[in-house]
Amino acid sequence: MTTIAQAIRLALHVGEERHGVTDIFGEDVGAPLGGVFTCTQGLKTAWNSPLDERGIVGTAIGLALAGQKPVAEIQFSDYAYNTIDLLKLAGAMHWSSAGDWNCPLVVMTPTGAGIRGSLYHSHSFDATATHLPGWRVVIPSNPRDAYGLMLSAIREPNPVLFMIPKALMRYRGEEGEDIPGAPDQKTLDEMINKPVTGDMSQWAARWPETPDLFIPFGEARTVREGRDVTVVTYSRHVVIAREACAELAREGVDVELIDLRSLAPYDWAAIAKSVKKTHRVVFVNEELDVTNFGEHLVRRVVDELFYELYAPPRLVAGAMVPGVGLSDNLERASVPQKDDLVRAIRETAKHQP
Amino acid sequence: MTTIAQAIRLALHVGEERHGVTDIFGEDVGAPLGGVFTCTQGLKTAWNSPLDERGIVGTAIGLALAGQKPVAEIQFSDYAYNTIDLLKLAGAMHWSSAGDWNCPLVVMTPTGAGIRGSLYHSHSFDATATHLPGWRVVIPSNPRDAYGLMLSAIREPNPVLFMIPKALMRYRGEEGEDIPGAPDQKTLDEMINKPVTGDMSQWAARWPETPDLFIPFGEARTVREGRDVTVVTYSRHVVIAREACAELAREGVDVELIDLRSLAPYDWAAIAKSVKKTHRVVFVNEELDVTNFGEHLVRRVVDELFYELYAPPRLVAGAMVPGVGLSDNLERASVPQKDDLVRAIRETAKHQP
Amino acid sequence: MTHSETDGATAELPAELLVRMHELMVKGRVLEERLITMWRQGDGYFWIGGPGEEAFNVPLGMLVQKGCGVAYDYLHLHYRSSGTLLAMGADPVDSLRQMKNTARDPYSGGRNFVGHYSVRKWNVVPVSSPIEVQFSMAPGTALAQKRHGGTGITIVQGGDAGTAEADFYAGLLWSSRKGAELPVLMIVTNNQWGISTAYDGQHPATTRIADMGKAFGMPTAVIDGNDPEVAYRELSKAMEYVRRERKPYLVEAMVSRLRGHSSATGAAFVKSETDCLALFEEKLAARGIITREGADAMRTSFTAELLEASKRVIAEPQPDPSTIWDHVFATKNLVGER
Amino acid sequence: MTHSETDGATAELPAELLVRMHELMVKGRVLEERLITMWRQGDGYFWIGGPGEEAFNVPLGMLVQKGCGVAYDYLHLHYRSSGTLLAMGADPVDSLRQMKNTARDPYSGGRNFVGHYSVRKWNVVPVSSPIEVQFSMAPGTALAQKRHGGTGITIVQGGDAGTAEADFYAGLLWSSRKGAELPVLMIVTNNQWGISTAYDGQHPATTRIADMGKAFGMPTAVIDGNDPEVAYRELSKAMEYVRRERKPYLVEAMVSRLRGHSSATGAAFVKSETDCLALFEEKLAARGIITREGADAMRTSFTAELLEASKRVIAEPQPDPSTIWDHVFATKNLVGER
Ligand SMILES: Cc1ncc(C[n+]2csc(CCOP(=O)(O)OP(=O)(O)O)c2C)c(N)n1
Ligand SMILES: Cc1ncc(C[n+]2csc(CCOP(=O)(O)OP(=O)(O)O)c2C)c(N)n1
Ligand SMILES: [Mg+2]
Ligand SMILES: [Mg+2]
Repeated sequence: MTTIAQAIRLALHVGEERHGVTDIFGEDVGAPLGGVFTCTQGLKTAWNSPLDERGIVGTAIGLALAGQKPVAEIQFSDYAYNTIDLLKLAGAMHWSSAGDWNCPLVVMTPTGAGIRGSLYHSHSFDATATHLPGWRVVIPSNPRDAYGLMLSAIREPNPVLFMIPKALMRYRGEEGEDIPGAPDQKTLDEMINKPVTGDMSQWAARWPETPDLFIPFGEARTVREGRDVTVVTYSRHVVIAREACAELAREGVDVELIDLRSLAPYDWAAIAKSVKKTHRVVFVNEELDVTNFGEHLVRRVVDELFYELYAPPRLVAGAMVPGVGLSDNLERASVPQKDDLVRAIRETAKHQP
Repeated sequence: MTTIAQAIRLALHVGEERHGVTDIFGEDVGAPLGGVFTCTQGLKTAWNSPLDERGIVGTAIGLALAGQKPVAEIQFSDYAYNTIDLLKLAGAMHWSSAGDWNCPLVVMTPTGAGIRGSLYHSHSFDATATHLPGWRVVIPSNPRDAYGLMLSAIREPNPVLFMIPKALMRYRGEEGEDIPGAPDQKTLDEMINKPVTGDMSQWAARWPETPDLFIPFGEARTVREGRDVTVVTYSRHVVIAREACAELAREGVDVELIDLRSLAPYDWAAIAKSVKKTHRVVFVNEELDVTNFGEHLVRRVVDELFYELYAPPRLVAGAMVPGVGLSDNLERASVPQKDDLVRAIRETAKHQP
Repeated sequence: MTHSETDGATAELPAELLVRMHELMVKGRVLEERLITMWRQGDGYFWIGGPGEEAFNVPLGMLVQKGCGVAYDYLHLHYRSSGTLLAMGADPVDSLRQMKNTARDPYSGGRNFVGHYSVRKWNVVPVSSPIEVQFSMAPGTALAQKRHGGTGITIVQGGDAGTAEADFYAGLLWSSRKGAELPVLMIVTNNQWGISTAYDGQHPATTRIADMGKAFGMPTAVIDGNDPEVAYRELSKAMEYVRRERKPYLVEAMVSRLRGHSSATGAAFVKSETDCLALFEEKLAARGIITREGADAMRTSFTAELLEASKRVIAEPQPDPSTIWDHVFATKNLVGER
Repeated sequence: MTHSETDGATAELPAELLVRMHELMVKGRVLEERLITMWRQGDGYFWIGGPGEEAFNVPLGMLVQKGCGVAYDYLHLHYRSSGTLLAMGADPVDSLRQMKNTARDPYSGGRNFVGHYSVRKWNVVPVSSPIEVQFSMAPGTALAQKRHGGTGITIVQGGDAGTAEADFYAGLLWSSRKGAELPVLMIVTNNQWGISTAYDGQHPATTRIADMGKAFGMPTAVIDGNDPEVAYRELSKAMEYVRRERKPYLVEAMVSRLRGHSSATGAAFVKSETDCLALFEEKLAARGIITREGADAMRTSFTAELLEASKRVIAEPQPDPSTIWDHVFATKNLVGER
């Protein structure tokens, strides 16, 4: 059983060995730490950058233009907001040059709340990310997807934003959500986790063989089939929604749960198919409540499936306040909790044709 | 008859004289140019800053915290994307200090397409702006609103983003859209427009008396009453929508046109009242099509007025591509034109209960 | 070395000042230790703070021209500034409140991490987590002060790694424009680390951070921030210049990071770093200004006091969930008030 | 003055090089004049370009190690670089196409303003309007080149006012990290203006832009960019250093802005500025290398050529509206190709 952090580490290793990754860099990404969430421990091309997000993105663009394959990290998505112009620039490179250049960089960044990270380690970035033309945007909810989406990101000729749910860094996933053929938990930990005590200056990872698994962008995953309501979410809310579904099942509400995984492109076909079946849909994410990517999905449902709907499509999202407060009380009041999902789904399920 | 650029200049003058404005600054904002769109000509507190948007926003925050009243300009909203972290910081100042500090700055910035400004003088900023908690966000469509909203912005204790539709800088508005008591066009031009030839180093504006007109934030304006379809828009699309309405009126489609003016807060009561009357609504703006503020409005309509609707609420927005191309063909294909509005409204009007 | 290093060893300050300084340093240290213990015991989610910077931050706080509004100093600090705040007169119990994110935390109402001070009545601008943004804001308060006249200045402080951020550059440039120079005291507390990343390899080989000031024509100093006498004297000198000339000055102070970066890296005591407090106590004892026993007794009593206080704080209510909606918007202007 | 100014007067270059340089400068000037005329006549919405920078930009283009990929020089330019591109061999007609935003504009397909070049086969990175971002990207291409070895370098250029942007600082810092220095030639073309804003008052009183390089330990030069012989020699020297040492170098070149900022400010000829082309022609004529008549004839013939070309370009089709959807995403990797 692999954690999401380990899955990313393994994918980056495979990226270095087999798919041309030349630079994995950012603040504290190289030795000795290997990333504040250990995602980059032991990787041969990992290096520590200056504390400068603009320089990180700028240098990644330059590396990409020079035919390298950089994976740049922004330590927390909360600290990417001074680089939006550069992200836009990367997304415009192919288009503005009328197809002359492309800009194949990967930016990875931990995102979202759930770890009592207070104002600046709880931001969601999906609204900003999905408003960046020219970018692929993905966000896995389990180790298998983290691995397979990262490998696809590495091979992608366009800029990819790879977001990692902070709260799921150590999440090992459910049945079927592990990397095919990954060693058992204990073995893997011994092989690739850098021990936290002792002199580790000579430590090196022993990498297991893991396969080339490419999860295509724009393909959602149906986590649970159901008949009454469609729930479309991603990131850590897949895990939360799963619990909500179990609870609702006991009440007789049968939910179909879709993990989008990829936000740009997103799997409209999967959403449409499910909504045509259940006629009711709830979108869930933890971004701020105004100008939210989930609102785009609501709009598209209304645009294309209005006469299929038995209930107004809903979005459950984060509170439109300047930050997520540190106190547990505040965090829980600011981002959707299981009970919020249960309530919204239950209420949507009640609507009849 | 006042232009929007003149209306802003007059409001800033009144702000300096009567409402405590201490600093009007930004790139080329001071003498000799007085702003690339002349909005700041002749103002006594106007000064030229370094070419550094981050420094402009940062300094404005500092000035505000020190009890000054800064109006900072970002020369084009296209160049604000490296300051989003600072804008967020300003919006969080009151909240993060639990009410200890407030941060009363005004940021003004020309925005939108319509002047063949190519990739970097055509961006819309509404999606980003409406996703900034703690900010007031306004965008006038005529001289009177520009004047009255700027005066409100100056008196506001919270950060205000004042967007100016680039394409309407020289627009003089329709009947009733002028500053009350403003001199006639020729007199005003002579008084406050800096002549473009000759040695102007000694030039000074002669300021007319203009009143304290405070247009409250969050109050929309019904530009045209109608029975069949509600159209909610703002900025230059008010002008375009007005033409579309006239055209549709000839076909017998009676449109109610609402100019939002203020995006945060926005006038939900006005929208709801109109939609309850017409049962059909089209939102229009020129921002990118994905994660767009208009989608928030669609969602809210669906959330609260679903069973009032005779037709799916629609959004007409800009193409989700990396920029607005320079060629007229490209600009017209990228941002909504009158014909696009007419088509969307006509189609919406057809839906029957 | 391109800089004139200051030799602090020579300057002796009046004994009562040294005693006061020592007491504040002890209080600062004990406060941080209490905070770390609270974190260890689960009474707080995260710790970050200033152990190892007391010898610099305490003198800084003592020298502040304290008050509200443009006649006084503005402080744009970062998350290691407890010594400065204590020296200004902050109640350490309030830091315990922020650590435990209680409703009564006066700095953020249970919203922000410990060390994120906000004290409008003393011109302490809200400390925020994003590194270095304070350097972009500092020219704004300084401009207001320059306009006002008088002797109030803007003090802005950040770490060494953070100087790589654009905002450090903005602070330098906006403070030193010809004819528009601003009264800003820029401070870099250089502990040679940014989390796990060493200074070495992230900066130029032959120059140092203070040299940046030279490129902008401002006076600079590189000082031993582990010696409070040096810090006091050098800060006095720098402040006097900024207060009088109304122009910027850049101080790079070499300091220690005695508990690692934060609780995220364990917060264990780092023996290899210079402990400014131990050093100072030795020096004062050798000079006969304090005794070992006296110092220990003070430490013990303050430790006990804060332990008791922490018990009370832990029992305080957490903020109500509904308070997330409080203070999103101000209903009136506060910053114009005096 | 803290910098050693270079005295260009002494260096004489081979006559054939001077003749070639002169021809390119004339072509550059005539091209810009044609573009301005097109704008005046409504055949283009906006003009911006490099009249007044030919004496610097032409030598730069001549000295480029031209090609595709890490073995060759990468160019991160701004919107006044027509002289450089012409010297590298660009077809001026393509600039007319971009001016008229025709479908055949090879640099952007009718999408971008004139002067916004993009030539992947020559490592010319797309010029983009936001000031100074090229300085943040430059370390990336340079890092790839350092890794590759050889003599390819990264050349990055921007204006004086633009150095206030954070990205200039990022370029300096990321190029000069100890042990990780990068082969970057940083160039500031200082025309003393940013649109309407004078240099004076926006920069420190006693230092200049090139001094920034000193704070990062890199060699710097302040040169007379109005003299192509000086520019050629100084650029050769700087490039040689960067190619060999694989370390950064900062050149501040004083240039003119002969047509104001852009069409937005009228694009009229500014008589008070030094005209590098007129100066060079006088010098070459005095040395007997060219004649006044020969120069005029060349100018006339090139002017006629471009007038004819512009007529053809104006008749070219505009891009189809549907092309806005082209090239949003690449379907394969292009940048790895050689
Ligand atoms: C903009 C931004 N990027 C990254 C971080 C994460 N971070 C917190 S502290 C830190 C290191 C700061 O080092 P330095 O400036 O030297 O200060 P020190 O902690 O050593 O006092 C980093 C990278 C942050 N808070 N803000
Ligand atoms: C980030 C950004 N801010 C503002 C502008 C608007 N603008 C275009 S050119 C210019 C002045 C540039 O001056 P300088 O860097 O000296 O270059 P010059 O035009 O003088 O060659 C400005 C402010 C821009 N293009 N990009
Ligand atoms: Mg440090
Ligand atoms: Mg210039």
